[in-house]
Amino acid sequence: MRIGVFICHCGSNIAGTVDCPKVAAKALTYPDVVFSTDTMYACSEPGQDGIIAAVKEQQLDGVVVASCTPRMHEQTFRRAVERAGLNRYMFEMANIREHVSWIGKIMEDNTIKAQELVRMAVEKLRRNRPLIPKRFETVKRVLVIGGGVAGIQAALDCADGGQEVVLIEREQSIGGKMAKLDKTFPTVDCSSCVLGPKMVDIAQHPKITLYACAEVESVGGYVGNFHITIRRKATYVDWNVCNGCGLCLEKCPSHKHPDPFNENLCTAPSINIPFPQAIPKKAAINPQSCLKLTQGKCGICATVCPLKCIDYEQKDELVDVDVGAVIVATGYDLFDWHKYPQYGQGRYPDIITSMQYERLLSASGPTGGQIKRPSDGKEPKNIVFIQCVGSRDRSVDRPYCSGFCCMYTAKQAILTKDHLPDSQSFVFYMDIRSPGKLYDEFTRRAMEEYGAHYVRGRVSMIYPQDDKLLVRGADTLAGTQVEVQADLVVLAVGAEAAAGAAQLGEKLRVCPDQYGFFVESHPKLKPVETNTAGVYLAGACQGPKDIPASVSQGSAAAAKVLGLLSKKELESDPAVARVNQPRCVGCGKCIQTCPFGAIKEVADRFGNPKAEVIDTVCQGCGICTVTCPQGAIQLEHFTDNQILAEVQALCPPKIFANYE
Amino acid sequence: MKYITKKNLLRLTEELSSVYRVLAPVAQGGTVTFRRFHPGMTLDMHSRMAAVSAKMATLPQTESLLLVQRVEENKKPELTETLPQGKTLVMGARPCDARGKLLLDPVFITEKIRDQHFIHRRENSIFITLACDQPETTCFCHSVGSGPADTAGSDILLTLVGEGYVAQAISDQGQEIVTHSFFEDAQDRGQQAQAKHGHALELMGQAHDYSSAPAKILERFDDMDFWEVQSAKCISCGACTYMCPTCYCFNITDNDLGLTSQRIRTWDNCMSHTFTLEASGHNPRPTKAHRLKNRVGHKFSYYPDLYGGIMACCGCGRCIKQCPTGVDIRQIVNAAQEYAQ
Amino acid sequence: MAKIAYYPGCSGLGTSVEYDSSTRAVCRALQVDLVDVEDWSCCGSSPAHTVNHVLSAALSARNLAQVEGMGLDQVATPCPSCLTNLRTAAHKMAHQDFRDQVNALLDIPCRTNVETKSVLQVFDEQVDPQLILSKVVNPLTGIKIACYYGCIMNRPPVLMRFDDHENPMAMDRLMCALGAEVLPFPLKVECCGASYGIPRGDIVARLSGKLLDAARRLGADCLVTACPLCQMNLDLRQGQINRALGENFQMPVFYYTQLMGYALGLDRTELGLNKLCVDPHRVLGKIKQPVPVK
Amino acid sequence: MSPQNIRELRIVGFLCNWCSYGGADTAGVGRFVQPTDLRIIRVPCSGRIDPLFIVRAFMNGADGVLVSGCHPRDCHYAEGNFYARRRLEMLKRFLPITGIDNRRFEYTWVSASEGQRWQHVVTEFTRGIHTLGPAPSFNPVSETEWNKLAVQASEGQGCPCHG
Amino acid sequence: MSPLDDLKTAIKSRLGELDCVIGWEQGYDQLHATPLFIRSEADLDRLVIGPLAVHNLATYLPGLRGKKVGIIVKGCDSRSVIQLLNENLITRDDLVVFGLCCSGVVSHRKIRAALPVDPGFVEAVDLSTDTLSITASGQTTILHMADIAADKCQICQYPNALIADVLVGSPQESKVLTTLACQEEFEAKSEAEKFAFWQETMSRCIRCYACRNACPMCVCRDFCISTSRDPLWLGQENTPGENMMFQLIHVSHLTGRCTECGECERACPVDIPLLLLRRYMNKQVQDVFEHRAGTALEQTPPLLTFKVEEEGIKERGW
Repeated sequence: MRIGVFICHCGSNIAGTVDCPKVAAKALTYPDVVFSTDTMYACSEPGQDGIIAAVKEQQLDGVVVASCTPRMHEQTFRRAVERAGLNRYMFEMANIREHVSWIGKIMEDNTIKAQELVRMAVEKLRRNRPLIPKRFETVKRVLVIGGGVAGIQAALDCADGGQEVVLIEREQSIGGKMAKLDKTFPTVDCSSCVLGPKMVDIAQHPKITLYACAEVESVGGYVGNFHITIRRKATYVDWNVCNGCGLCLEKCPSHKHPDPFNENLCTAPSINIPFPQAIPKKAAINPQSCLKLTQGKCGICATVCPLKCIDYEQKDELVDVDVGAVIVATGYDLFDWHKYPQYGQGRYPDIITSMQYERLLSASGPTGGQIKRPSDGKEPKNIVFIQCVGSRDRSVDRPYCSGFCCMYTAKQAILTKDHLPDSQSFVFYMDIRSPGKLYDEFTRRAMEEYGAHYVRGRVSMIYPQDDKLLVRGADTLAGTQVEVQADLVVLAVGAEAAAGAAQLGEKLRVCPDQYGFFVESHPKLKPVETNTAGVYLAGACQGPKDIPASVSQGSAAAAKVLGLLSKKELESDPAVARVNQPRCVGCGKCIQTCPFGAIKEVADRFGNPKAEVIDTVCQGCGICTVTCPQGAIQLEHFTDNQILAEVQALCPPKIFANYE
Repeated sequence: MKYITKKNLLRLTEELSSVYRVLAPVAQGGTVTFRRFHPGMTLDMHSRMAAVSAKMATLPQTESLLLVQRVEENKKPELTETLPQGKTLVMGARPCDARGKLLLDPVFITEKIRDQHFIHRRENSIFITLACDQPETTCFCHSVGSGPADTAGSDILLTLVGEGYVAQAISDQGQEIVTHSFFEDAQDRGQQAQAKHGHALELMGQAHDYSSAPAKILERFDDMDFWEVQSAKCISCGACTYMCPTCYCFNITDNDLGLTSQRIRTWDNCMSHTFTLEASGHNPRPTKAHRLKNRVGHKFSYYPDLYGGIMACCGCGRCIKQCPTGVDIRQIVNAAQEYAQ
Repeated sequence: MAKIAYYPGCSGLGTSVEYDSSTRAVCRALQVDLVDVEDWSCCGSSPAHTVNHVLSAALSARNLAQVEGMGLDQVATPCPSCLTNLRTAAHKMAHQDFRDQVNALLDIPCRTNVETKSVLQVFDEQVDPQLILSKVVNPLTGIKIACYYGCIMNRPPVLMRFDDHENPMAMDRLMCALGAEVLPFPLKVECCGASYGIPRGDIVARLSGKLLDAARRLGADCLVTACPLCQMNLDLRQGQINRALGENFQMPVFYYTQLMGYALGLDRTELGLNKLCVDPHRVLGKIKQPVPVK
Repeated sequence: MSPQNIRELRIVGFLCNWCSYGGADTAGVGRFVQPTDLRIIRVPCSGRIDPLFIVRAFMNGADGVLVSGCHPRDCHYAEGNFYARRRLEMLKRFLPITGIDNRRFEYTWVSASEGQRWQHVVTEFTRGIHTLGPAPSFNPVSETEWNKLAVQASEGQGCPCHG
Repeated sequence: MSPLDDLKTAIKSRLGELDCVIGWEQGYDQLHATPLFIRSEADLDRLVIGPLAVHNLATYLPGLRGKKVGIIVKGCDSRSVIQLLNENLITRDDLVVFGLCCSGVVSHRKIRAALPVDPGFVEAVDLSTDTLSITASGQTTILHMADIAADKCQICQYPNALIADVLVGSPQESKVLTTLACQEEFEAKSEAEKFAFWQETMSRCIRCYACRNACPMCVCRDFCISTSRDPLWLGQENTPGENMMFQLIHVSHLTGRCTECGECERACPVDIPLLLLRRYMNKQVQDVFEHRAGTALEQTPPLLTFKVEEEGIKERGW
């Protein structure tokens, strides 16, 4: 074997504390190393060209680059050696930046360590062999989970790009949080006027299949070939027939149940269509409150329905779909502000959330767009907005900024003035975070043109006085305590991970971060990919986002999916397990432990049971390799011999001239 | 004939250990094996026959053949042949050990091939042998041309008489050693020794006649049913071959350790599946029946065919005694000899 | 019920003697077996810890050691100040270093295995509510009450570990059980001005005045407290407050044990109602007499 | 004492690619200074780590071995670290009977974001190994050692039960 | 009828449907038994059972896969059969188990140690319930069974076959003792002492692999990683380190699978106390997973499964 070694200076990032020429010189003494050099930036164009030239001139059949972490540039260099005519797996990296130069201060120690890491890489490379990916076809269909604005955008973009789309939504209608909003910042345009047409497009697009009231039951398969089972929850209405006429809603005698679409500010009938623009516009029965389903009596809706589509016997239904890629757009939930004792924990009806306020502002809301406070229906005069309720607060385990609360509070202050010209808004804030196109201008308008009184400080308590609420807080700029007599208090609640995200994450093998939001593949360079190939993220499920950011990410995820499915075939990573059949005794331990069902039992030509790996299903974890006592199943590129060679490079066995 | 007390024999062994690499039966953890002797150790010549034979005197379990080293200044690896150094003396071998040693000669020293490592050890080793005064139920040396007081391959033959040994020098080198002042004249103890030899042989009973074995075993060569029955209880381990004074098969392995590499020779084991495993994956001896057939056939048929009728067995019985499942090579050869068509 | 050591605190012997005597009477009636801490001394009260943490803790620890010496593992005190000091001492002494420093000052080392509770907590956690109900002879029907806990009864929560620190309910429940109408007093844990009574009467007037005002706006007939200092600020200084704020509050301020004793029909002299500065009789007169059972 | 004056000991790390290797990278990006003894072997998953790799490292003279994977439930391969936990725990418990001090082996979980935790783990583990000093070599290192071993063996007590 | 006669009758009735039945017969002398493969009624006459029938015959089963086999098992051996079944290495339908109620077997090593000179030339052996008398080289020695019983028998918890199509003999009680003094004594040694012990002991190992091949759970057999080059786990050189490494490979692969039959130690021609390692590992397995290999059908070996929350594992925080 002829190995070339390239030691990267990474400017002064490595060379600052590692003697790169010395490392390169030492590498020449390693077995099979025929060429070694140091280079300023191995990943730069001249750096890569240098590698390619050396491969050709020196007839190298393997390359070691000692530079940054392979998590950064392994792919870059693999492509480079491929351009030079080598197999991409005839390449190894030694991480002498993150693991050496950046964490050790002493040049001498670092240099020795770098030399040893290069030696390890050389020993591993000596045992590498070219690996050829298998090619497989993909299912040209996309699953989008979640019908909020991010999911809608992703579904439409995928469908417009020519792929079939299955969009599933847990609630009765798509639209998500945005459908509940009155106006959007910073343009103050009507939210449903912006979103509505897109929702209609979903319903009408020939390539989109929409399942509302549906959740992911199970996920099998792998990129290009996922097998999804969807649970369609019983709605007790035959949606194939229902035309959304709404007669049943009017006649339903049981309408005491809080209306979740209106944030429980009012009640809804037990058979309901959540809002006039709902997509699909179909009625569904709430089995918790329906008299027929809970007590067995009533049945009025079935009587009045002109199309006879009520079916009290309906059961959940499981639907199987095969898809090539999955976009997760499950959104977020609002922080439960009851964790704060100082806001009365629900004792005072006139303390509401920003989303409830949004419904009060909305013309389609419970008050028809009139701002009336819940306790007595009076129009408020003094309205206090409290920001950072469940954001940037370690005490409730929400140290992160939810990002959009500053903006929607400003919007609500502006709308308040529009609705009630005599009103006065007070905003308690910690900092104003308004980076975004026209955002800061917008908050300034709220203060300067609409006269919202911004107080920098937290609220320590709210208590009722007569029919008002006394809001006491600190004004940290004035250094005083302030008390405001409020008629209504609006809490700008932050975003948190959606309920059920963890369970969905387990099914999709997408990790949650410490707060429950899904983790992207790389925070900067792969913001919509996940560590599971073929699964992408869009919108606030990955972290709090406002509408334009969610829409952008929806489009970005769609672009990724379209790119993936535009290929006729996909390549599977050839670094998968491989069975050395003569060694296999057919005990099936590997089959038992494989988390992916990627190993099956086959019979050899004598009828003996043997294990066989399904290349495209195998994810390359190597659990099986450790399970197999005879080492018959080896994970390619991380074989026992390759890892043992690394161990032995670090801990060489003693050699004796005489064993007697 | 000379005589040496037990105490003086230990002192002699200690003295010799400064000149020779002395191998002697030493007790450890309930067993006795031949080990490198150092002053301070005690000899255990009698409690039992050493579990492992003295074969390692001429064919060690592991020996280095070559060393390959890379050094910083010079890119080219340096290659060194590692020939054995010094002389070896085996103290307290049994006659079967000494005879076993002789059976390796025709293999390692031929007209075409002269194994330098073996020859060096063979020419630089001395065997001080202890005649057996009591056979074991597994012993059959008298059936393979040897006996409890066989002198073949020995330089000195010791016979336990009273609290010491009668020493009979066999070779010139042996003669030189018995001139040491620790030795006294044997006087009439010589006769007592002779009587002991006779008594031991008598206890062994009638010797078995193996002369028909080579042909009879060959007759069974293709009869795998026969071998499957014979090998049924064999578990394919290497206890028999590693204990055996006459098994000489070896393996050569290159240990690629990167900066330093080594070529070593180690005992191989014909009971192992890997013994004749070919690079293609094919194995001409895929089952334990094939392999046991080879072992028995080699000792009692193929070897005698090649080397003038001598069995490649010294009758020490270690393979029987140490076999975890009691496979008895005598029974297998008998079965072949007595096989009725 | 097991015996509980009783730490009256210095106020109990002086300004709040009626709190002490009514507490003892109610406990007796509810079969809470109090035993006075032998040879008790000052808890360190409010100011000691501002000077020296170890000495302050030692004052309390001495009392805890006394309780240990009595073979008891619980001590109850009516006074939230005492409660704070005793619990703080034990809390800090959980750290070995601190405990060693404190014990070095004591004749008898304190092992800190005594738990200090407020008498209110004992009533809330250890007395069967049915027992209280069964003992009520004069239900407080007809009066509206605002329960005022003071700022330190339940705070800091990590130290007190009792009731909701922002919206405590123990006293509310108790008064409810006695038949009174308990109003949702929003300023239950607000500061009354505390020790500013002497140096800065204006602060007490403002803060306590706000409490009285909130109670009056709610329509309360009286305030009920569990703290000698709060009671003093609200009751003794009510005239000063009226003068400073130009108000005319006539709001009786009871210790909750006084109202308990009243409801349980205990000896009026033990309840010390005559010790209150704002005459309570107008309010007590509003209590509807129970209709005799035929 | 400055680190140059302490001879480095041989510490081998086995890190899963997805979490702990990333955590070590994060520590590097954060410039969290660590002792230089550790050499990291990158494996796809802690489930790929055969306890025998660790045994092999010890038999070849490693002074310490540190294994780190994703936190339980966070495995990129869903279950790898659950298997790893069982395997590694058994190794950790088994080592004492062989005479290898099991403080020389630790396994832990570090996520890709826990750069500071990684620094802490490496620093503490390295300090622990330095406290224990160099590990004894199973094979004798010199002719004299061989001889000594032979003499000791002849005097060796064997199994406590059987002489 | 004696248990042996019962057994013979039972085997006779099943022999017709089986390729062979594995039992024991007398070996090269009266003190040693050897495995017997019964293929005919004539072979059956040679069958022996009792304290000299030491071998765990389950070792042969994986090699006879595909054949219909009968096997005679002691209580301890039956655990190996169960474990092999649980690991899908043998087929229950192809197996007829003749179970014994066993009162213990001898340790030949202990017999040797109990005699002044190795009993090489055994002339006669006489067995009674409690004693074994050996005449060797003209001298007769009477040994008490209690003194020469195998270690495993002194702490035997499963004297009666746990799986059997036919069970012969009267059931025996399990032993009160559950730990061996020698084991505890060894475990109590310092790490340095244990290290030195293994260094010394492994210096006499000749790596014949008798321990491995005698082990009923070593099912890799011809494909053991100790003799392969891919993967290359073990050097061929005979050094204490490589010898120890092999033992550690063996123990590692037996984690949660070892049925503690003791065949490894019994097979060792140079008397290495290998069970010190295996018993210790088994104890750890039991402590952490409450698992004893081969004591129940349908058990999953603990390393082939996991729990999300491991009650038995206390993770060390940093």
